[in-house]
Amino acid sequence: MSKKITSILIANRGEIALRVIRACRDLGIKSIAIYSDEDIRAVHVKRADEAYHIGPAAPAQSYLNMTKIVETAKAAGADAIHPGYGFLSENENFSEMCDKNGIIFIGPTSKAMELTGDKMKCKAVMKKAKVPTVPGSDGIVEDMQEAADIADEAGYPVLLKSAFGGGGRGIRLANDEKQLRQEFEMASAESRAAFGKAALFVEKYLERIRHIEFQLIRDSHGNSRHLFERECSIQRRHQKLIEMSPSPVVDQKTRERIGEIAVRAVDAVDYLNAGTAEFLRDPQGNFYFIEINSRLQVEHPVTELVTGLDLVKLQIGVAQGEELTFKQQDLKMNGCAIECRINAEDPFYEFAPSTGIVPNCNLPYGPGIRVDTYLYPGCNVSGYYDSLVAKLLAWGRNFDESRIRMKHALDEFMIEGINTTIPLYKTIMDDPNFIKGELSTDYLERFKILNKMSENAKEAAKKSAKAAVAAVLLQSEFVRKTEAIHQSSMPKSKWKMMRG
Amino acid sequence: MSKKITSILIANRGEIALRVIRACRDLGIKSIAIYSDEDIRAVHVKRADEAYHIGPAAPAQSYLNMTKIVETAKAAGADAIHPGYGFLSENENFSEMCDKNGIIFIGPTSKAMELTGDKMKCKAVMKKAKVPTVPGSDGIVEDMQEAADIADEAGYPVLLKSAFGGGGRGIRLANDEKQLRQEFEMASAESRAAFGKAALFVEKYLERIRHIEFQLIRDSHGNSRHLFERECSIQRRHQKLIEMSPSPVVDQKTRERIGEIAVRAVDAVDYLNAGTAEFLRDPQGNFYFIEINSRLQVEHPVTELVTGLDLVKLQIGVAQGEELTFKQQDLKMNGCAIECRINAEDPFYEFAPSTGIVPNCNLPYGPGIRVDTYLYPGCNVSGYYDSLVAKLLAWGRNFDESRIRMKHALDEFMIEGINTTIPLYKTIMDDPNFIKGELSTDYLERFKILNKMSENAKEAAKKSAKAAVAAVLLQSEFVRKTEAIHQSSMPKSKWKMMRG
Amino acid sequence: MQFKVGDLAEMLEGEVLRTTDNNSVVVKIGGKQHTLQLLKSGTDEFEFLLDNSFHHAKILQVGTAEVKMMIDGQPLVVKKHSKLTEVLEKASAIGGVGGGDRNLTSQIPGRVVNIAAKPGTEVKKGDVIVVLESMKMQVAVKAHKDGNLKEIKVKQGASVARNDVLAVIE
Amino acid sequence: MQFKVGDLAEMLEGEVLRTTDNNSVVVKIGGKQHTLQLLKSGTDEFEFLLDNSFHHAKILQVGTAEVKMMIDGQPLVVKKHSKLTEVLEKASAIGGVGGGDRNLTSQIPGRVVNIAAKPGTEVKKGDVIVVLESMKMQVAVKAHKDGNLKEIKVKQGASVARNDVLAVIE
Repeated sequence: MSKKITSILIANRGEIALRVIRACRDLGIKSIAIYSDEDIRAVHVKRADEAYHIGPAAPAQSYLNMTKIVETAKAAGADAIHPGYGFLSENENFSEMCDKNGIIFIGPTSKAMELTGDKMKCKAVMKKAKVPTVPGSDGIVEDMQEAADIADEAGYPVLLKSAFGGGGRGIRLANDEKQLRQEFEMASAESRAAFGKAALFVEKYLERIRHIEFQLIRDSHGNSRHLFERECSIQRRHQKLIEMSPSPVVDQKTRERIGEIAVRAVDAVDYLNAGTAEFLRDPQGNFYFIEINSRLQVEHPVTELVTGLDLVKLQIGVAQGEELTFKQQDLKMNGCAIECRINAEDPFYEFAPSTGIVPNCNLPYGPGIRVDTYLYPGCNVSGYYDSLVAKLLAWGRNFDESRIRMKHALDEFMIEGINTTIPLYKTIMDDPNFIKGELSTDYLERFKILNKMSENAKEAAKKSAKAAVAAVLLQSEFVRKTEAIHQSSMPKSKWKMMRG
Repeated sequence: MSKKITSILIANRGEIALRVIRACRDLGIKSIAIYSDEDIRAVHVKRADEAYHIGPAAPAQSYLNMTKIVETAKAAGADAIHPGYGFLSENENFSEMCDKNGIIFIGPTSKAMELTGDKMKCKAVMKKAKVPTVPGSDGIVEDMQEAADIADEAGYPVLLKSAFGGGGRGIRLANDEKQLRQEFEMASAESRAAFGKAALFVEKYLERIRHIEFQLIRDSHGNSRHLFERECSIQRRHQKLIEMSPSPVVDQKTRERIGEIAVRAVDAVDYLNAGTAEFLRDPQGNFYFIEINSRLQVEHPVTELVTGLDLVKLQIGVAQGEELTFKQQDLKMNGCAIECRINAEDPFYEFAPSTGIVPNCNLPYGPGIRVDTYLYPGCNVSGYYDSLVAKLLAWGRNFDESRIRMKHALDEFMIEGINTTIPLYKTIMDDPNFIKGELSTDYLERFKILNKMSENAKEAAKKSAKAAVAAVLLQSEFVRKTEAIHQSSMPKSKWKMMRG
Repeated sequence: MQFKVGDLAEMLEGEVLRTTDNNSVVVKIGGKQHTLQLLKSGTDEFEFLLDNSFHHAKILQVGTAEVKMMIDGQPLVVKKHSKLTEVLEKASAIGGVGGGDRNLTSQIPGRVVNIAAKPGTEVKKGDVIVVLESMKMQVAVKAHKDGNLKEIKVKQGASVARNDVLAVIE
Repeated sequence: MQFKVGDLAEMLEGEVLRTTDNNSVVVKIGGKQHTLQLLKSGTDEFEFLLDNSFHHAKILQVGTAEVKMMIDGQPLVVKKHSKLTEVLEKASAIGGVGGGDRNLTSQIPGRVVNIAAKPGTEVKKGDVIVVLESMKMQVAVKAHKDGNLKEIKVKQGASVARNDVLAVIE
């Protein structure tokens, strides 16, 4: 494990592949990209030192094809594989396959990954390590009495969940014991009817929760550090849209307290490399561990901006057996960073996917602005892969400075040819609840943000009305003049085609 | 002076106009741009809230036309004028004219500007304030005896300079008193022959000097802060090319010591707003004040990256009478920043100016990278104005991290259609002397950097040789196929025009 | 001519008064005269200063009655208003003419992952007919009206483009 | 064909072996066979993978004997080598033919700020003939050879483009 890495195959695409390529370059490591048929003109192919074709567009046959990727890594002479996020990043079989083939997997061991991937097992380990988890039963409850005892301990309201349910189905809310009895009977009957047996468990119902996570890094010598928190409460369909650090509700004392718990969590599973401990926070300020994400996260640049650290470079260092060079107390939080995930989705039309060629784009820049993206003029936004096309980040000395910089960077960000979530974020940056830090995972619905966005769009149309009419007049005038010239065969046009 | 500014006219163009526009936007202030005939399609015209035409391309008739600019400011209802750097930024008459017309000039008072603009007067004030200046005579020496006394005090070698000389002419070096006598006689005779009288002064000859400056800000309540140093020793023809902070030869103790002197310097001239105290540093570690630059400097982003402050926002705050909110001890230096000035000049051909349309360009981005530029695909690089087209900055936790990020950002920075100084900077980033921090104002000549650059270009050609031949083969094949298609009138080409 | 901009209630009157040599155009919009300073002018892209402020227009589609554009980064439809368009709008408000109304089209490009309804059956507006997948998201395409599902035009696994007809409802 | 790349001493042999349907071209360069995977191909711009590495070529000028290009951001001249070019090179090395040699041309665009020499006088190689200004820099244009300054083709204050003839020296 203490072999110096000289070349890395990046088993991913899009902005994260480019991000890893940059880190490789900075470390003097050869970067090796892979690409599907769909991605031959993608930016990661152009920027890597080498690029290998690995299969058709469909992920199963390319970016998820473990055998092909390991073969390619061996043929190209790669010392290590960086999985990015998504695809094979949390696949313990892949990590193991790398291991068996003498390739360093830049991420946790397959053993740690297996444990963090099993929520029930992981929860049990955490309880043993005194990491607070969401109160409730450890597994399936035997009968109504056990359910009532657990509910008493956890405190009402509680949720009654069917082990066979999923996606919100089979979940029942109980505000007191009487209601719990009613619901328990009905749920048991329902479950027996559908699946032949009742398998229910009890969990405390958390309302108005925030999603707050701690970035962690742990080396092969057992040193663990937390790199502070990220607030990721603004979500849609359980997917994060906006992340920031610090969280408006985490003060230095809480940061240290929960940070220590997060460190305990990764120590408990003998974790390796970068990872994230995710917590729910209720309005009373209680934190409940929910899971460890055993990979580099999409939102890692938020942490990079407030710590000054380069997480991908750290990952590579840890993977080649280096010891972390900083102690917990060496780390200082500097200012505030916000990230908006620019997705190729239409926020005015139920976030429908939007794909195709981007004929032109303009990336924002300026003080405090960072963009991680695979976009370039002429690039293809493919329907085969996920909708994240860019991550826009703004750093400021405080929340307000970063928020205002973000707002104006969103104004500057121009992406032609596809719809994106930019209009949504513009609305959020100006929303008084966001400004007050009044966040929760139901933020979008709670404050009717989509309605506000539509109103803002109408306001914008009002402001642009004159210019829009002017454009129509110019367009028809241009056509008229062009036709007149064609008809009269005049050699020269006063309305020359100007290149601006 | 304590009027809240709601709109600012920016009496400048190029990247600095865009920089001020961004600061205005972030503060909710209306930005008003001005433009010459040459600049109608310039980016500052597009990004400002309003833009006014002020005259023909030649600066004297547009960006230097004080009356026209003040008239435009009044017509547009501007509360204040930001002069940027260059043009009217250090013109005390312009500052005064703004004052008389009830417009806030964002910069020092005309009185302070007049004083800092007169080197001899300023030197006298500094001596009184115990700010160390270059040892030598305070003015013209009377006779040989005075010259010898001053030389004794300053220490040999000394320079004998003619008050009528300029641009290096009439400067004589003396290593001891004997040589001084000889040179004094010859120089006196020469001067009498040419100008009718001898007017010589004596100054200590400083060898292998570094150019190190301190950023300062002073509010209207008399609070002064220094924002640490910038090392600007890499120059060509006395123009800075690369700046960085911290300087490799300034430790915390020296920083505090010289910083205090710099504060004393701006206090001595009752300075207002942002300014820079410039020093020379000899190899023995002595600092000599040379002048105050009474404006925002080109290289101000270097300081922004290591302090986290937004200098233009600070300038606007000070101009509307606000008190600085931070004490000297609140400021911490964070990491290292390097700036390369990307000039439209051909470093392979005596830095000849290179102008014209830039059909395409690719701005670098990624962790720690910032670009301030007026470039966009299709923009015009005009011969009427100076050659700075972009400032590329790289921040890192330490010098090496910022240096390596700079190196790769330079690789990524593509500017078509014109020559730039990018190849020079690529060579410097890899130069062992630069890496060691072995800097001086004669750095380029001393380490034969231009020769190294040419060698690097040859090396690059060698590496690209195969690809170049491949490109020639593709090109001739493309022409052959296209012709074949035209001749046979085939409707479809296998070699379709691909848009990448 | 009268123009209706986006959803705005008021109409805007607009006309070109004259064009000059130095790339400027004098127009009258909403009763006020303005000089447009042209920065860029082409078949589908215009850049100009209006009242000293910069605007960028990308013309996406020009019809006889409306122009679709991106103005300063925002999508906007400008309708050319006339007696004819009024008549047409009333007609379409009453209930559509021609076959366009029968077709259920795809609003997004994607792959068909599920056919959720049977041809020949009665469907209600809002019933899921086809499920598409794009960008790892599943998007249900729902019936746009009540009626008989005459035909499903796509097969499971097929790729569809935006505006492709997925099914016919009568 | 033999190619001379930039200032490199060695020649490189290069030829196209075959082109395939899926935008790839098999070539032989320096005795080794390579498959070029084309990403972009047009009259003046090519993007391709060579030995799994990306290259971008922008063709600036195509002559019968040489091609000027930007390859991966670096300017480079590739000469097509043949007996004819050898002969031409030798001839030009001896001392130029035709009138091109009489003309003193401007290497940069700029404005004439000073005429530093008098027509009819003898000048030496390196003497300043004209001073141009561009980007606030003064650039001296010096005589390219000894001779008689026959004519100065520009006036003080005039704008000149790159490669404009400034003076004639015979």
